[in-house]
Amino acid sequence: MFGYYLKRIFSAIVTLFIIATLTFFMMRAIPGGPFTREKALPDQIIAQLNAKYNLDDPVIVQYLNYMKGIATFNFGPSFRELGLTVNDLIRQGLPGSMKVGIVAVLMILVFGIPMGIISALKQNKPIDYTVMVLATIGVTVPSFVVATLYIYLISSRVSWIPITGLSNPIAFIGPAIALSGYSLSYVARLTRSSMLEVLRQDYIRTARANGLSETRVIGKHALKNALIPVVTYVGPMIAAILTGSFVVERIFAINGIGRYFVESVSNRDYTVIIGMTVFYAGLYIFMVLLVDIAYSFIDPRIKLGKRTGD
Amino acid sequence: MENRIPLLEVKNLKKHFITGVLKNRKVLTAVDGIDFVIYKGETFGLVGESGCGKTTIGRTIIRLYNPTDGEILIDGIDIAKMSEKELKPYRKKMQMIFQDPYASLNSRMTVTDIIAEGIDTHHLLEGDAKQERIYELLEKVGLKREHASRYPHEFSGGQRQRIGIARSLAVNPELIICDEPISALDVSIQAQVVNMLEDLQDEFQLTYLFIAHDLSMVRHISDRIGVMYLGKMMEITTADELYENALHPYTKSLLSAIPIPDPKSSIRDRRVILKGDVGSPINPKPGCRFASRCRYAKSNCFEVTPELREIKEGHFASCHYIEEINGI
Amino acid sequence: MRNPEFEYVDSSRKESKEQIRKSLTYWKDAWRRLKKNRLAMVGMFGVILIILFGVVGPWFMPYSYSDQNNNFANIPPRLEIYSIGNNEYVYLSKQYNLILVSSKGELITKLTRTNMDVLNKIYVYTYDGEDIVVDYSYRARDNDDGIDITVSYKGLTSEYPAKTVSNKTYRLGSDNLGRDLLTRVMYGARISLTVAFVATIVNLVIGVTYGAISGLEGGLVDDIMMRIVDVINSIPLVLYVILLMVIINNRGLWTIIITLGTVYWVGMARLVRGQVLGLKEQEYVLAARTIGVPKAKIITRHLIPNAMGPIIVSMTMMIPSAVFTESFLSFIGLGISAPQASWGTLANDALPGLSTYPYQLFIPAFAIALTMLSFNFLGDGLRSALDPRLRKG
Amino acid sequence: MAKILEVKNLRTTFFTHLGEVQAVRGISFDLEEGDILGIVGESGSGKSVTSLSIMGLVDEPGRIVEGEVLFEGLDLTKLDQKEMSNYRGNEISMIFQDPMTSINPAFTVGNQLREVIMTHTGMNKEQAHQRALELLTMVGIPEPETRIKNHPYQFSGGMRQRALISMAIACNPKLLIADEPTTALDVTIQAQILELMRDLKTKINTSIILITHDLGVISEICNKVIVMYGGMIMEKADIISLFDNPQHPYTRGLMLSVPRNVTGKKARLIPIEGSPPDLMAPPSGCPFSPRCQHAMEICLKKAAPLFKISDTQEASCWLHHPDAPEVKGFVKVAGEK
Amino acid sequence: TGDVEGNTLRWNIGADPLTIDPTLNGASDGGDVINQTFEGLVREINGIVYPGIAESWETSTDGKTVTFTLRESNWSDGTPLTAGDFVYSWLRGMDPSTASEYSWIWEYTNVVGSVDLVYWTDVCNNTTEVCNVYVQGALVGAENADGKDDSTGLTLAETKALVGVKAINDTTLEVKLVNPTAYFVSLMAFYHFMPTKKSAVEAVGGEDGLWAKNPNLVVSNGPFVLTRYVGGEGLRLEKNQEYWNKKEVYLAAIEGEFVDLETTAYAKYNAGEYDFIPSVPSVMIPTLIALSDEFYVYPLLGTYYYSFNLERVEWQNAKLRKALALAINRQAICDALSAGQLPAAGFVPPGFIDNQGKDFAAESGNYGIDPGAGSQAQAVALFAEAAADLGKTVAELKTYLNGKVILYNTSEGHKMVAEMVQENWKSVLGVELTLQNQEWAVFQNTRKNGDFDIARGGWLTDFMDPAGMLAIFTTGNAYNDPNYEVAAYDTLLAESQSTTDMAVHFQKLYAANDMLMAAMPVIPVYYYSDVMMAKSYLVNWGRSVLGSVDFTHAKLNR
Ligand SMILES: Nc1ncnc2c1ncn2[C@@H]1O[C@H](COP(=O)(O)OP(=O)(O)OP(=O)(O)O)[C@@H](O)[C@H]1O
Ligand SMILES: Nc1ncnc2c1ncn2[C@@H]1O[C@H](COP(=O)(O)OP(=O)(O)OP(=O)(O)O)[C@@H](O)[C@H]1O
Ligand SMILES: [Mg+2]
Ligand SMILES: [Mg+2]
Repeated sequence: MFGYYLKRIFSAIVTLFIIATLTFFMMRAIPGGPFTREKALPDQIIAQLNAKYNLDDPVIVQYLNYMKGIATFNFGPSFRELGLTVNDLIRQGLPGSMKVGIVAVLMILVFGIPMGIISALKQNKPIDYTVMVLATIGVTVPSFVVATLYIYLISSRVSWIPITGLSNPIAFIGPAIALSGYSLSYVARLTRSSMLEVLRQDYIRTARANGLSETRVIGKHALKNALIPVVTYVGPMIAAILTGSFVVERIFAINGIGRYFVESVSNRDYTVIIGMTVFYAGLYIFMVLLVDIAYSFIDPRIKLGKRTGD
Repeated sequence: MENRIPLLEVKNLKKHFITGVLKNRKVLTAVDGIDFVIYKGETFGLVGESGCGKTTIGRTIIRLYNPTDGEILIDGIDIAKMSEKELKPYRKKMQMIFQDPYASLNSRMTVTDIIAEGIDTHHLLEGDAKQERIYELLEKVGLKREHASRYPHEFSGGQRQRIGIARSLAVNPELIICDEPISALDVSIQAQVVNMLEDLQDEFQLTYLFIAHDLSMVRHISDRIGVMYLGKMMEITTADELYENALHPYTKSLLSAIPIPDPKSSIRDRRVILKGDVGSPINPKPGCRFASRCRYAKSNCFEVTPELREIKEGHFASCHYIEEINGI
Repeated sequence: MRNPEFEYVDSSRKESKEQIRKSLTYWKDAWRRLKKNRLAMVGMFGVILIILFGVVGPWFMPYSYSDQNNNFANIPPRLEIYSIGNNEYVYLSKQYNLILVSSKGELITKLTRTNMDVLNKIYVYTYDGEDIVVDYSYRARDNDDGIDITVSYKGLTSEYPAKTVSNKTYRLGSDNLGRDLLTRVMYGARISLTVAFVATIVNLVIGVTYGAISGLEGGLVDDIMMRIVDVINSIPLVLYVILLMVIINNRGLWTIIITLGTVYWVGMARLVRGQVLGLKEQEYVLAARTIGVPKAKIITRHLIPNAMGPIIVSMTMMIPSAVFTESFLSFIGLGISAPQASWGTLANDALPGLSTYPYQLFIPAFAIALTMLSFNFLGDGLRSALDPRLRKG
Repeated sequence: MAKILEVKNLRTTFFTHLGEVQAVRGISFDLEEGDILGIVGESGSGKSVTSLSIMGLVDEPGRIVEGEVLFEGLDLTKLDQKEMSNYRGNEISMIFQDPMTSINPAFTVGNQLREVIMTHTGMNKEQAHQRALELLTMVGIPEPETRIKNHPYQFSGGMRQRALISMAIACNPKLLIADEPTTALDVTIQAQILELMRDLKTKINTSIILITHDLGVISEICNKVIVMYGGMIMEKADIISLFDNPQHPYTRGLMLSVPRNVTGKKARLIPIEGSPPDLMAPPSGCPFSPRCQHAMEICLKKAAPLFKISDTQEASCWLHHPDAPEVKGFVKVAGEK
Repeated sequence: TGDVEGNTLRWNIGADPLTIDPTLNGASDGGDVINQTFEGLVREINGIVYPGIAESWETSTDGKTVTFTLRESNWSDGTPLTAGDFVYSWLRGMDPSTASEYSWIWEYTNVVGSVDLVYWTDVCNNTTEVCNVYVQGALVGAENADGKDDSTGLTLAETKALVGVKAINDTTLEVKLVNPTAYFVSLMAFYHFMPTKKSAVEAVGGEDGLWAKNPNLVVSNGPFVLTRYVGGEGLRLEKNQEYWNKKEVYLAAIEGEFVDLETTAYAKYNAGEYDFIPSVPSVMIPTLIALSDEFYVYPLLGTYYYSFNLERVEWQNAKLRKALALAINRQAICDALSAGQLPAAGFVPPGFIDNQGKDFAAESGNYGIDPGAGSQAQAVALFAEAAADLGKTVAELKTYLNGKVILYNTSEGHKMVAEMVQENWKSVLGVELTLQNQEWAVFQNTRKNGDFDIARGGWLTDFMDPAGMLAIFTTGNAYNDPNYEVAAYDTLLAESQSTTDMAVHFQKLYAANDMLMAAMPVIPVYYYSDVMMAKSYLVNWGRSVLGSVDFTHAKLNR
């Protein structure tokens, strides 16, 4: 078992290494640098800044130094945020993204899965159609529309919900809705079809033949099995949601890494973008591993290392 | 007997599957050193309990799996290690009929397309000639021309199995590996298919490797039968000899477990019901594979793997104490 | 006499039960099945309608997508008009422009504002040499009469709108530069549908092939191919897009095609790989292999057709995201250039004005949703039509 | 002997979007206490639907459209799902064909077994655990203490079927319906399971309905047999009469199509030509008529009633009608039942 | 603290400033905060320069020496603030190793030696190019790295010593200038020139300006002092009890937040969560103008314009450039933008006062540019003339220009202006140009490399002299995107700088402005404006004409 994890970790490191390398060189290949300003700086000033951050070394030297840093989890200083390192920024932005992300993930699970289940149980009934139409809209309407609409409604109708800030639990509603809309709909659809599939299985009939109540049949026997495809989707989704969304964080003024992710590209903040990318990719790979572990709990037949699907 | 020409010789065939990774890695010895010969024109039956490696043998011979070790001689040429390219001419010589008439036909292709696949791949015929050949094959397997443009799901299980047979006949094979071709069919349909297989054999001088677990059907169709247990061959002999005169204790208990469709039969009372289950092929211990369930087993059986020996002419068995048990 | 009921019947009568069906190719057959699916036909009708809307629609419009009339900026599709007597009406826009409107709802002209008395909340415009006084002070205080503004002209004062008419000049309203929204949405359809189409093709061609090869080959090849997918998936799109923008240094739809073509298929590749992993053990695939069918053919004839169901489902789900990805690319500077607009950019542009000019957002958003629904219905229908097992009759 | 189950004119139809599938078309039979009734018939002949109808487990879009299922005189078709679940797994239980798929892979065997016991007996977890161990021992699972903690995938097919049987008999049911319990198993395991069922009958005096398409299995343990075809009963008989003297061409065909294993030159098999009926558009008369060698005009028009051949045998074939032509071995009886 | 709570201003700052160290800062959001926490020699509010830390100042007759007399004042830690503190922080700003983004502004101060220090380099001779040349990874210019500047041959320390800033005593600060500089004193209100305290700047953990964000380290001298800073979220300022003029500071505290999206901030303002926001969504502006008495529009000293790429043949005809400039309906653009922008009739915006107290822009006149559509006829005529000059028919000139690209950087507003300009040219002149947008940094690069036909530009000045606007079009200036390189123009500007006579100074600038507008290397479109909202109970807040908000004397009359 341990060996298996070793292999996975090794492959993850190689992948991360490639990602970091590619990001590094892509970053250098695009025009502009970290000191591009609204009011362009004189060349001499840029030269001074470059010297300060060792950006005047040959690219390959910078690359090697940078990789050395990464190996020790030191992603270097931000070229933009004076005095802060990439690690500082992640530390600064992660809590905000995570807090909202966790609420969003919970919403997806707490609403998406039951919606899918109800829809499957009432297949072809009005409630099923309602849920499916909602889910279709949910995947169509992008988060920036949801977020903007929400802010508009809240600010004009509901005064007791704060528009931004995460001090009050109720303030999480907006960002969480905007962040979860798409995935919630997707999970509802996924749960529905997977549930329909499971309900056809022989062991469900066995459970009924054994006289178990319908609640038990659905809630215990069907659900656990129906969750497998859901878990497959949810794993990487969590990585994406926890690392935040630029749009949602900007609209709700959340201090999160989703913004850094995008802003660091426009700012050409080389180290930050690489750090963020590697951080996200690492989280993603970790979540995929978690999914595999979750599988072996949900369905013990599936052994680690023999994953079907991805 | 003497002038029979071997078509297929399997020598010390091994197929191991590797499951898990690194520390979790296990070797599953699905087929563990098997030898047998199939002669031109005969039907060789292969029986044994679920998981004993019958399908694996079939698929390894036809090179869906790469053998771990051993030789597969077709007309004396070893194909065990050939590349897919070198193998291509041999693909025509060997064909396979699968167990599940539902899973073995691509539901998105018409019968014509399914049968034509082999003809196309080997560029045997084109155009009208091809279509004619397809009609001919359909009629050979007892279907009608009209069926050619239909989809598999429009057929009953028996008919689908016929389509599968027509597909394999399309490339004029010499050897057909039938992996439980009738187990999924209704009793009343099984007979239709078996009769047809027999007719086709006569007409085209086909050789069959017939895998099954329905022992009475195997006896009916086979000339010789091999009995397998956990990746090992336990006994090989002619069909009648096996049923009349089984030597190996495993074969005996297998035969005695067959339910008899005769309520007045007295065999039932003499039946020896085998206890326990087939063991696991993962990391097998040395010794006779059957020892743990064998009522004659002695300590030796758990230590030394018995060889497949010719006990009588054309009758092979692998048991240390075969003579003792059978009083030979 | 023997009872005729008890005569044996000859075998021909017993068998003739099997119905003979005309031979159809797979595609004709699928089409036949598709036609029978009502919802799918609704979807298809919707798709055709939207395509016509984009292709033919602009011919019937008096405007082009770039025609501006800055005087008539931000006029909604429905107008509350106030009478100024003499069967003449005015409309006060949200920008406090006073527009002369015919009784049927045609926009005639923007009246010049001559005085802004912000303190008393009175704006004065001029028409025909006389002042029109708009008193909007009611907006700043509570009043029980429900008066919003009053409009006085030549001694006549209207306190309530004479009627609500629909905008005859711009059926769906105008945007911030006074361009006809309907025309822009029609032109937008061309771009967005092309993008949806391209995304679909890219997914089909690259994603499906990539996933199928990865799944079928398995082992190390699969491992490497999937790691590549992980890498593509992790590299930020913005970074990549900027790089591409610099490399291509040209614009237009085909840059979007290239962008989508290089990154937009990874999800599909994953999905197809998963499907293929299961399908490749199916006996019909094994059968094809024993025949010696080459891998490419196994993929095209066996694996892909049988994975079509999930492929279609996820493809329809990808359409809206492709449409919005396009708007993102255009925003960054890759793809179509202003004043052309796609649905995505129209929606994007309308967003800041959501509270004031909601129609500007809802119209493109509605078009996207409608397309999505149509494709969904059509996709569901296609999925079952492409599967002969589910055939009726 | 008391009748534990009476099925009267049961008719179950599936209303699919492609059309009505008349899976069971008006069948009636009784089951007496202590009997082992075999139901044979081809795939799709309605065996499973019959048993599911008895259990009240016919799924959407299927429905019992007519008939009664009297269990100890009580009509089960009138009960709602909740009331029915008090019977299921308790008084009546059922085991299914495929042990590989019929047991939930996600929970341990013990968990599932305890769940059934606790649902019906009100035992606490500890007691249920003890009972579960008892049951596993009873069905012959070695080392039940460790096995009870296993997940189904760790069980072989035979063991899973035993586990399923142990669930089914957990509450000493009066009626056990076994739907092809051994079809998926090897012969050696099949023999073990059949032995186990025979044991059960003597130990807990359960009445059993055993569904199969293997005449061999029927003859092993049943004392009465129903032969089904196309959703109808073709023949009802006690086991000896049926095998000695089958009175329906289908039963005969079935018996002939299995190989008779004689040494020496092999005779060709004698199949029943044709294929089973399409239940979406069943033949108007006798369902077997399109494949029947002896099909008569009336067979194509009208399904035959059950002709009572003897006290222990009834057959639904017009050949038993006095007007029918003579066929060797078929007994003519006057009148309809 | 209820009192403090009620007397706390809630302010949306906008984006999270990269730094609030006055010396390092280069952005307006940081400047806004610094304006509350620090104070320079002078403070400028609403265009009036008030004495700040300097009680008074004196300019020598040759205009080349300015002597400031500082008042007795303290740092927020209670220690006295001296002239030496100014010398320290200014030298720090100039020191290339500090790498301050705004150090280039010293070039405009004309302080003796400042340019040598700011651009001190021992790597290569050419100061306008980074010329570290590597061969196979090795630095070739290594022998140049001798610790001496490549143009002056002085070491860094020597260069520093030559800078003309001196603390005569604790309260006297003397500055030597190369040329008399009219705006020098007013420039001292700018954040870059505010003092910092050496011990705070060099405190452990305060590197890279972090000290200014750290309430435990920060030492400042303005009306407020930082007591909390949460990156990405907000900050808290409290009244500085050591501020010299604390009796005129009325707010107890300021709660600042970093919400950079206008719509969100506006929603919060409406919900009563803010008392002051620095911008509003532009769609709301007509409504706000009509209905709100909390809405403010101010002109900014800056101009939005399009540059012609004069290196390209097609733009070398001045008449053609002028034709294009006259064809634009600027009023319509300003209406569409609706944020109080004003149609630009010249490159220099209103707001600069000349030696006679007249507005420079108004005196310059409109160069034939009508704010609305009035000059379009003239444009058509000029276009025809240009065609004739170029030996083309009008139709040929049109096809010649069709498809030329208007380049702008990605943003809603830029897009809108470009669309309208494009439409104007199409409908008035029949020329159909193509629009192209680029991501910000890419755009900067493209424009700098001269890889465009017509590109948008904008310039906001940092000091109150028209030279700050006009100088960017001198030869070699980093912001001279059109590459307008005319020796006579350069001379005019140089002469305007080197005179002590204000009349001459302005005369030269007027001439330069006329010259520029005649050549029309850029098309001025509009003058920038600044909008903001402040609750009506917030009074006495001020604003620098350069854009920074000032809460020094603000009061909450709730
Ligand atoms: N692709 C594979 N990977 C790993 N193990 C396999 C694979 N195929 C077969 N096995 C294992 O090899 C053993 C032999 O399997 P095989 O299918 O040959 O048995 P069989 O005799 O055909 O059984 P059955 O009667 O059930 O068809 C089994 O334990 C099986 O689990
Ligand atoms: N859920 C369902 N929907 C539609 N038709 C069904 C459904 N379940 C069963 N049927 C149909 O009812 C008929 C009787 O099926 P049943 O399962 O009872 O057959 P069986 O005799 O048990 O066959 P087998 O031996 O294959 O188990 C079949 O034609 C089947 O297709
Ligand atoms: Mg097998
Ligand atoms: Mg069944």
